[in-house]
Amino acid sequence: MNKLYPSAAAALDGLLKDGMLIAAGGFGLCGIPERLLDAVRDSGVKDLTFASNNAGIDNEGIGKLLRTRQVRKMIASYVGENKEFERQFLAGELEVEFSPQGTLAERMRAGGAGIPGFYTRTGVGTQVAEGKEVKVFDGEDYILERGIFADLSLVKAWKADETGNLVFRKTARNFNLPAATCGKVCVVEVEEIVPKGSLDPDCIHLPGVYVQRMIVGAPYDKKIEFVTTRKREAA
Amino acid sequence: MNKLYPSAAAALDGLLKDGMLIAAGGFGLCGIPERLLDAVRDSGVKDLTFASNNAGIDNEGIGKLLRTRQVRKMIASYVGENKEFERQFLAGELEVEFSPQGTLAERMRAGGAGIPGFYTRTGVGTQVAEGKEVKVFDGEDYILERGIFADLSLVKAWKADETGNLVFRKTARNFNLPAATCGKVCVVEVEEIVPKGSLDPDCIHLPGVYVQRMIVGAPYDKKIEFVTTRKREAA
Amino acid sequence: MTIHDHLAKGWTRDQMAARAARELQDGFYVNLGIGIPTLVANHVPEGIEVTLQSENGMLGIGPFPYEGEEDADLINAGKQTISELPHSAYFDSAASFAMIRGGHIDLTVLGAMEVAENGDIANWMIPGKMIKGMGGAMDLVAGVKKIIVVMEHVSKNGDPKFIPACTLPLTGRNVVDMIVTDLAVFQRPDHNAPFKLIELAPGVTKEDIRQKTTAQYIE
Amino acid sequence: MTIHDHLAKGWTRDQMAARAARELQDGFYVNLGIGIPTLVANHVPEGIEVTLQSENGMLGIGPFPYEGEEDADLINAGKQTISELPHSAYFDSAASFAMIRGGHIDLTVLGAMEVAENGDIANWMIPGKMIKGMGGAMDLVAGVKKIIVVMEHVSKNGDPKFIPACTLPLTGRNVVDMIVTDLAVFQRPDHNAPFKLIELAPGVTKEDIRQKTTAQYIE
Repeated sequence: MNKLYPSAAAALDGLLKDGMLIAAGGFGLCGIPERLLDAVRDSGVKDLTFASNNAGIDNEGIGKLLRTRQVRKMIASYVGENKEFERQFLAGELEVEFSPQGTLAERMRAGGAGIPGFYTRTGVGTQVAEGKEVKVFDGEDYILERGIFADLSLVKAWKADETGNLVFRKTARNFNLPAATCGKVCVVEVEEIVPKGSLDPDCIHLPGVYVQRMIVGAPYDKKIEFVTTRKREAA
Repeated sequence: MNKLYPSAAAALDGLLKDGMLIAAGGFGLCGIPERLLDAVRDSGVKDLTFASNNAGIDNEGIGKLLRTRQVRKMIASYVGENKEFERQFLAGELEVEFSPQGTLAERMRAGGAGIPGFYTRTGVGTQVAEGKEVKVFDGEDYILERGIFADLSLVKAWKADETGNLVFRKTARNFNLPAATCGKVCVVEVEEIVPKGSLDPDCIHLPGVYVQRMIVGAPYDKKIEFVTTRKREAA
Repeated sequence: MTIHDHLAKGWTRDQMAARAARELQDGFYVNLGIGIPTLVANHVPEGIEVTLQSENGMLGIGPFPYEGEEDADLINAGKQTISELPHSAYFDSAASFAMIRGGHIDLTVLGAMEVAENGDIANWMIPGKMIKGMGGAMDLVAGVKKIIVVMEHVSKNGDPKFIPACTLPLTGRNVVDMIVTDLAVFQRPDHNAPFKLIELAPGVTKEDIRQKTTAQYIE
Repeated sequence: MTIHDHLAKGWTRDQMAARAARELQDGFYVNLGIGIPTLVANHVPEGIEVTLQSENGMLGIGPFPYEGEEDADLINAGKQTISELPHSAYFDSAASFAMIRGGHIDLTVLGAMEVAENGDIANWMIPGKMIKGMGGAMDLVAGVKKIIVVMEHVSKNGDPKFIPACTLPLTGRNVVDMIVTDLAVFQRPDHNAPFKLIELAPGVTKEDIRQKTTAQYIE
């Protein structure tokens, strides 16, 4: 069972259709599946809904698909730093469902775990609760949030072995892990494929069962939104 | 902030009271917090409810506390291989709430994650569904299961650093991780405390925020319920 | 193998396991129950690679360890010592059942006391007897993509086990996809369809099956 | 530091952060919001160790990296480059918010546009303006054990920000435990109690606070 594909386009072949729901990993520009997003753009598929914490920035990540008008709806927690997004949103061309960041992450995990709904205190008494069932547990209000069941997951990982066991790097793990679990099919781009047996079985972040297709996306030129540094003290 | 205690008794000091709910890790005899369970027994605390996948065997793990009649109720998925359990249960001296294994694990995780309830397909149409709310999502029935919010978590891990970051070993991870998250206080026994900086930050199974107190329980004489082996082929 | 296996017509336990193993496909992730289902691992068809999941938190179960290499921290859901493979991965119980409940496991093979014609299964308790608990069985039948039951066609008393409606408390409602007994194989394409008799063990006739089955099925 | 800080009586931004930092206790796990709250990290009292959590998946945030050592895979929730500590741990977003929602974080410090006398907070949107989203703010105020708001006492227009009821869409209902402004500190022991004025910035009088506050509070 070969999971490795020669290119992003090949890995997405047969998986894309207009109007589909895609769950994508990444936080800001950290750990976004950039090769796969580029290939989605190049495919021309449209009317997409993305469940993703952010919508990229103007010409990065999902931002590229906004520019080409392939996105109809975003399910996200934060969409700042994105002028094109703002323009389309204010013009009513783009639908947005705001989901609190933790609720969004849990909705993806729930979808992946076969849980169609769960109760949370997050958002009680706010706009987020509008239209949602409220239930009282032990005297406190909670709202019902729904699991996200996506058609496709797009994920960026650090290393994978040939069976699709994944390891992420530092804070690039973020939404990639829950997003990977909630799609009918999960396609992953990695920096490196390592031989079977070179990953520590106690340290697999996401077992290969979740991964159907992979590509090596290296070399990466990783972008940073806000470079913040300190000066070295003189020796 | 020192989390390390000199003994199991010291680590549990002030935390035990009659009638409390304890979530305990382990699967069968694999990864059970044996030093801590012994100390709970020695404390004489009673009317305990345990949320634990199993109830130990006759003279191991929670089995020891059954013998001393300190357990009033078990929330478990499987209680076989335990004669004293059977005797007390049939005599009506012990209350048992059967929770499917995956539901039990998720209930612990939910409790730890501030989720008072979630819907699952597991158990629909069975005795497990009795008295539980049924809700239809996309034409399918699901039942509402409740998060477990324990007074105390008892957990066995492999290694910890001084800040309580935990690493488990092989299948001894099992219920230890979700159980650790769902208690108001979590006490952990480990095989080894390693210096800060010797664990890989990408490979911490449970961050120290969940751990309030620790002991080193080594040396361990780990028990095996069913030894199964194969013969070496002749060279 | 019991004496019964040798004398009766129909399949032995190993042959039943082998028949179930024919449902395996390359790349499948599989969870095997205790008993005959465990034997399925010995009959994986050539050219096919499957990965075994153990619900206590492991993907990629290896064979039993060599004598002297048992590790108390490395057991399967039956609490037997096992070994690791190069691509094994460990995880916790909540993650394990997220995988199961979420439909990421392709196939499970498990035993049953009763299967009903509507796909209900009963395999966890007998009223009046000591209840040991359902373990992970309810989660598996509710979550795994395809459920194969492997069981003797009739009980020790000779009573049919594939019946119109379960008499024992259910493990799952309308979940079974395929039944492999010592005498025959029944299958259905989806959960709204009736079961169909698709295969007979050597020496077994359709009439034999009719006599030992009270469930409705398509012949 | 703005010119305003130097001319007006009351606390500077750094002093506000220092005041909030006095609420830190040894061993606390803390999440700091963007803006003034971030400055709290510079004022951790001596002898006290706290661990900073970043909701994008890290415990144990280190200082900004040295120039040239920035790592695109290592950022905080404000998307700034940070560094690692010996006891840092990484995890995914679902695990991160399980930690937050589950009440395992002791304290969060965050900014606000409005706080109401009943503990409601509004800090995520202004109707008619572009909505950027709530990010993790709703999760934090709903899940963290103690919520400290650090904000200017009045808006740029001079309007009170600690008011009888929020006029802006809420981030959380009845969640705030303490308010540190440039002029004063308010606190309440639990979510059923009213806020109490417990401290005045140098040169500020109770009368100043009365004039700039429309919320009811105990003096």
